[in-house]
Amino acid sequence: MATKTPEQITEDLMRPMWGLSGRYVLAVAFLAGVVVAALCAFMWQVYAGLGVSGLRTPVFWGFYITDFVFWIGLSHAGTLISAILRLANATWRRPVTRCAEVITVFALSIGATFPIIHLGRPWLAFWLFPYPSERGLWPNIRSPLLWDFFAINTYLISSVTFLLLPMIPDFALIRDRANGWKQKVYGALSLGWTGTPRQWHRLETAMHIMAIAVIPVAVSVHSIVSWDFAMAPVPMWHSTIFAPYFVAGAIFSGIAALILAMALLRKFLHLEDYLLPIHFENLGKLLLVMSLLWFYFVFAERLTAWYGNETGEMPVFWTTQHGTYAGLFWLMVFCNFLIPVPILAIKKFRTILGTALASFTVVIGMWLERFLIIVPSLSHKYLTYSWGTYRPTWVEITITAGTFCAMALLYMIFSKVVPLISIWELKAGLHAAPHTPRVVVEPSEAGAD
Amino acid sequence: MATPYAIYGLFPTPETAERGFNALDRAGVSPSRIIVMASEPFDEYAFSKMDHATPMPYIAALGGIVGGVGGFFLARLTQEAYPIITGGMPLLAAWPTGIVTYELTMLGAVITTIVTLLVTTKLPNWKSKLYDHEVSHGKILIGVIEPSSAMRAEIENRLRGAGAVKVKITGGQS
Amino acid sequence: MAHQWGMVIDLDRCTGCEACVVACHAENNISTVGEDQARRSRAKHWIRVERYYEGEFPDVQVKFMPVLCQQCDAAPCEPVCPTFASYHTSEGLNGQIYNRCIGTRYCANACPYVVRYFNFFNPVWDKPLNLQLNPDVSVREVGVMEKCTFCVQRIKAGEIKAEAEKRELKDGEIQPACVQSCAPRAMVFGDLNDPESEVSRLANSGRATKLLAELGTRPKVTYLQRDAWHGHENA
Amino acid sequence: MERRDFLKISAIAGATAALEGCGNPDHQLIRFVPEEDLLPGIATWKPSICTQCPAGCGMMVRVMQGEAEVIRKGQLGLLKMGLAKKLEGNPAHPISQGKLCPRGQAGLQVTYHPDRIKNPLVREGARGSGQFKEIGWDDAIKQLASQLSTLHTSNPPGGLAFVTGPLRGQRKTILDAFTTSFQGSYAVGAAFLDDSVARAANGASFGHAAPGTVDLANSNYVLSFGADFLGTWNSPVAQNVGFGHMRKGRPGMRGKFVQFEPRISQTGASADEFVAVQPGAEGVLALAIAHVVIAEKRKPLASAGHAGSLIDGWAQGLPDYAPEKVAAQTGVKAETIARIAREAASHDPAVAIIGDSATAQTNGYFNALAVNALNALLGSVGKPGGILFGAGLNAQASKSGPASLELFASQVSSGAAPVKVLLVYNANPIFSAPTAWGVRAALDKIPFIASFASFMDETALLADLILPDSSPLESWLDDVPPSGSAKFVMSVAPPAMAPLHDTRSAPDVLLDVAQRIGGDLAKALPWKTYDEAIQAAFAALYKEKGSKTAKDADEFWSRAKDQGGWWTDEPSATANGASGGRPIKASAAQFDGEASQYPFHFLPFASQLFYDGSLANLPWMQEAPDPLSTVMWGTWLEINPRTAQKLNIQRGDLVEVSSPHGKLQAPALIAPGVAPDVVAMPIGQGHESYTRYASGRGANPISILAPATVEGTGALAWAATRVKLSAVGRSAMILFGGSLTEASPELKHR
Repeated sequence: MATKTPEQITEDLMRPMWGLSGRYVLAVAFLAGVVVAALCAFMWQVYAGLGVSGLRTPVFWGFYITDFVFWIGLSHAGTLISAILRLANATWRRPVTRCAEVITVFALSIGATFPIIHLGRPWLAFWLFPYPSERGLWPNIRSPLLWDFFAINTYLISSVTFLLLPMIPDFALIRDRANGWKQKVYGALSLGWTGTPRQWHRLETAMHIMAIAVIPVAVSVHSIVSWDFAMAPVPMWHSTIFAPYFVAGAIFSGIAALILAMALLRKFLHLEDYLLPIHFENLGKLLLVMSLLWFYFVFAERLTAWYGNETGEMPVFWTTQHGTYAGLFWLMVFCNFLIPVPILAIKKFRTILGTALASFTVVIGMWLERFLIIVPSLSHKYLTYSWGTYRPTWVEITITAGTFCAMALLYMIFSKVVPLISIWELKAGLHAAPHTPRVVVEPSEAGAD
Repeated sequence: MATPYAIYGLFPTPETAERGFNALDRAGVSPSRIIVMASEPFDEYAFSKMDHATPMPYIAALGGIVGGVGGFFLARLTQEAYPIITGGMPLLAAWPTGIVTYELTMLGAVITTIVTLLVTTKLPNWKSKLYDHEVSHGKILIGVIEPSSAMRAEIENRLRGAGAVKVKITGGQS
Repeated sequence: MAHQWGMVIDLDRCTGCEACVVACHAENNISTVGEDQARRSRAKHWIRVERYYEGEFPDVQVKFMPVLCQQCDAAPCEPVCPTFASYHTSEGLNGQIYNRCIGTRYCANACPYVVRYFNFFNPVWDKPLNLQLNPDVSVREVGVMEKCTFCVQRIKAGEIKAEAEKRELKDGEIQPACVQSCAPRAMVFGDLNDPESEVSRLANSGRATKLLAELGTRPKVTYLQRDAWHGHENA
Repeated sequence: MERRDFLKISAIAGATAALEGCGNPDHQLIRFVPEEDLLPGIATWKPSICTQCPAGCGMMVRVMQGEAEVIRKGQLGLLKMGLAKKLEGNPAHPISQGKLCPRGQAGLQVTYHPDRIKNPLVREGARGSGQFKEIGWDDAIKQLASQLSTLHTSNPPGGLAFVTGPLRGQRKTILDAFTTSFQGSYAVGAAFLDDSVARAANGASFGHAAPGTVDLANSNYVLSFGADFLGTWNSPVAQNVGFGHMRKGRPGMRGKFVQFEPRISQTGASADEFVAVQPGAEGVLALAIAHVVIAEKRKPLASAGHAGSLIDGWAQGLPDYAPEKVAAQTGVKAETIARIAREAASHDPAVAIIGDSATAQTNGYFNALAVNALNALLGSVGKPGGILFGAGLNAQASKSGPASLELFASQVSSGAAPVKVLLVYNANPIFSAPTAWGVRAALDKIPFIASFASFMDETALLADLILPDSSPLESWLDDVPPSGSAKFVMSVAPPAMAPLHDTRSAPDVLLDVAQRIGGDLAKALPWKTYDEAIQAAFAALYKEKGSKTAKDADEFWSRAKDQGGWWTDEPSATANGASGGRPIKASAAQFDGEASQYPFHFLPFASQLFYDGSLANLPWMQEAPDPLSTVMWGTWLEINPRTAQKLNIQRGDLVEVSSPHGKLQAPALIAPGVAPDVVAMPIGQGHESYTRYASGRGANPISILAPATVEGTGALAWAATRVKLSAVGRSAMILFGGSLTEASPELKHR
């Protein structure tokens, strides 16, 4: 890559934006199809009633809230990671940050729709917003759902800007290469960026502040998501470990998603020269650490429950150990620990393929984890008489599938709109580390006058 | 407004740009009149050292405080607006209020940061202005706005001398 | 001093006859959901008679326990509702305001007693079964949570009547449908703030226990445990 | 009147016609002029009588103004009318004492049922094809009248037959008049929950041919032999009230309740001590207890009096019934028997109850006599806390006692009874009789069948003419309940609301027919309408008993109407007038089917919600979870866990139950409360035709019962059948509670 001139870099990284391949169109069509199907399923649910889902007494939360937690968790890929790497000033971050931040923005937007999808009366969702309403009633600040509202709100705004700010210079690049309507559009998007030192300095400072701000926000978001559960006196929910447990899990699944996305981009956008094995290697190590951390949390949680041996909690515990949900539980342990750890621990497996594979299982495993946190507890509350069970219907499955496709679709469309690797940052990374002032010899000066 | 009257040279590399910058400097052009444009931040070069200092972090912190105070009162007033029966417990729930306050603090900080950025960089500004597409093709633009007609020729020479591949004059009389 | 409505259920009297269940359906316009929905365990019984077997035949014991909303003083369902649909009334009831409910079902998850029931579909009454509906109780639409109200419509009617007649409410004057229907008189309803009321007396008697007391929800429904027979010695 | 109505209606119709096109279908309907003026939103409580089971509870009906779609003079329209909104017990009524069981409260849905027969129907297609044509009341009544008058002129003995539910009050008077005038007969339609055995036994033992009232409230020790007295037996509401009082109503005194049965019934669930007894051994067990009491001289042998003398070997102190001797036969340990005997004898007043399966064995009559003797020995007959017989009841002892359905069927089939016209009233014999009785074949031999059914049930399907009865809430009601209270009770209730549909009260129709036939029948039934008949009965009652409050018959009548009847304390009769009858030897219960081939006792039981199946059409009853199984909208077969394990049957497996007389399929419920050699199944489901809510749901255990009868009575011995089981597949059973049962690993590990 060092062999490439800045000009080549710009060309390479912009290439994916020009032209549409048949494969691309086909893929977009398929994904769009599934998304539309999901929309129809949701419309049907709104029309007929939530009864078309598999929800029932006493399992009032199922796939939808699982998806909610899963996507919010996934969103920790980008902003958090890129922020950490920025602050740590890890030079290898440069090609990674943007694809990471994109994941955040999309995963977060998708996740944020689920609290509305799962409502019994979604057309009244706006009652959750704090505004002086004709009902003379503000929302209940005591409800963790309100905390969610504020946290996700803040997180979404910060991560969107966190993604957009460093794009402005690249928009300018595109503006100067494009013509016709594209030129106009990108002209507008670039806000008239010219690239004066003042603009560069301010941008960098802003990014620095954002990076500092966004990390605690991300942490708070997933803590609050965990409190949606931990605040309720439900067996195995009412636990202090939940917040860190969820945050760790979120970062875990986030990194996995990032690796997966990068592997795919590398393949389909031919970014072999920019997304290098070293990136997967490093992220792989990070994933390994998180996998171990995740297992540590699960172990701690299970151990405390088992040792505590509370009559209320044990049925939930046992149903996940060798009861109704044992199969899913052990599958989760496989996906999140037994498979990824060896792959990531052994150097010669820590290849691009290897890390991608591990990440894939982790993504599945983490979805299962969220499901296993929610459903077994709800179906085994204190009074054995009212125990129940839960099976999703086609509606929930379609909507869930739809969101995965929506993620892919948004990503593909985005890849046509913006270079998925920050061009200027990459270029800036080329020349030697900053703050080593250069002395430029000026022969012409010598012979002046 | 039309493009301002200016002379500038386009330099192929940061090194040449640096020379051009120093040359203008030596020619006694006041730094405030010198303009620099590049498609990447050349932090390590003198020509991009200008306008470095900024109070942005402090403004952001201030914004955070404002947001926090706003958050606290939002949480507080909404609870007082509909006083529920708490069975002897305080009407204001401390922890939730804290959470809302925290989130809005961060939001305040983020938003002020963005605003400050836009204001201090005079963005967005779509009006036609001094700019050259060559910049985004890797060239570095070094020039002078509103040079006195006396200086004009000398500036041109110095820019060329420093290694500008092209020297242009825009706007105004020529 | 405001009333604090409470109930006592004597498990030594309860015979599990289900009269309370049907009385509740009739009084509160609870729709029957039909076979298919019942199979999906969406049947709505604001009060249910829980049955627990103990031991092996022939030494089997069966215990009945009617479970309805416990009208907790520290109700887990209330703080979690983002729209104040479930909230605490001045008379100590866990109110449920159907119009405010947007159907997050958070309250139902938080409730350890599983006594909140959700309208997964709009209720239907095959004509002319709709004529049986009680005009004093609103019908709940799809997407809304519903639960036992201690027959608040009867409480209000009683209070209004007493006020109109310029007198205090008499103990036992107000009876929710379930209490009214209970033939062995296992259920007693009344004001816990009135130390003289039968419900207060029983709630402080020896066999009094609270359901899942360890959760600290402070229920206003008290269960009197099943008693043992103590004959006299000369047996 | 007609004309004025017409004018008003047309005027309003015109007005509404002007309002039409608003899309709301209600606007297409004309509005009738309200017949009653009610304040909207104001509830009035009217007395009525519960007819969901024969207990005869008095109830109050909450009536409020509402708007109903009704047909008046063949015209569909909207009518502002009083509508029944809720049923509660009548606090003044001695039996219900302000309470009402779940079945009673669901009576509301009988009136508002969507599948009610809304107007008279005459058969069009082949019998049983279900093809009927709507006709007007005049034609309908003409048809019935002509059928009957032709029969009346020829009048062959037994040409007219009724199949009815339990009959009391003036309804009975009317039917008696018909049967005497036609030399006809009638049979009880319900083979199940028929108390004829108890009546016969009480008649023999105490001289009171009545079920008797158990004074639980004052009892100190209750021995119940199979009687589901808190569920469906006798007068459940009264007994529940009494039970609550026995348990906790008397400070410092809590009665003990021991239940002897092969399967824990809902009543057994509330027992202090449940004792598993071999099916059919209840009588022997009772006598074993008596043996101990006598042997230990806790009660004088002689105190049993005539009831004791009916038991062979009583005078000798029942030597054959020593606990050790009968332990094996009864399946109860000798020491348990002895302990219970001592407890019972030392805790006066103690009372023994027998009912349900204990009297539905082939030796049920012996069992009943044995328990009667025990009662007499314990000195509880006619005493507070014991078993009481109201004296006034003998007045109701029927002249022509009802024949058993089996006898009726066999006589019709054999031609011994040349029935030309059959009237079915309040009964569904096809459903409630074992297939082996051949009721279906018998009905096919009858040329003309008229039914008063409100719903198209299995029997109504076979009718040639259906004259739909108004619902109880829409009719005049009267009743003289035989038990449930020590008082003499005669209930009366005016209609709580106007009829919703074009229906008429059956007794009114019969009176009308009687007038049309004329002759002695018309003389015997001089009343135009049923309320006149009831008023006459109350006038007679006033003459007979007088009244402290009412100054004349009219005031007596109006007071009775207002409070739902009239009741007075009777000196509760003790055992008297009973004489004759030879001492009866213990007879072992006979079971149909070889034990080797059919290893399990088949124990059908009355469902707490469907009673004998007649309430399966009510959605409230279908969706209310059964107290023990928590099953909704279906049926089940109770199997002991160990048995199920042996047969490798899981919960929810579809099990085929075959008796020598047929087979059925039902989902298995692993129930800890049933004996290993017994399988139990509720009655109520398995209707071929009984409205949208019950048709084709589950299976009917009665259908496979053996045609065994209780020795000494014609009653069906419905607990005397043996069956074999085989799992034939899976099936969906809807459980409301414990949807994960004790079998789940979650509980194993607790």
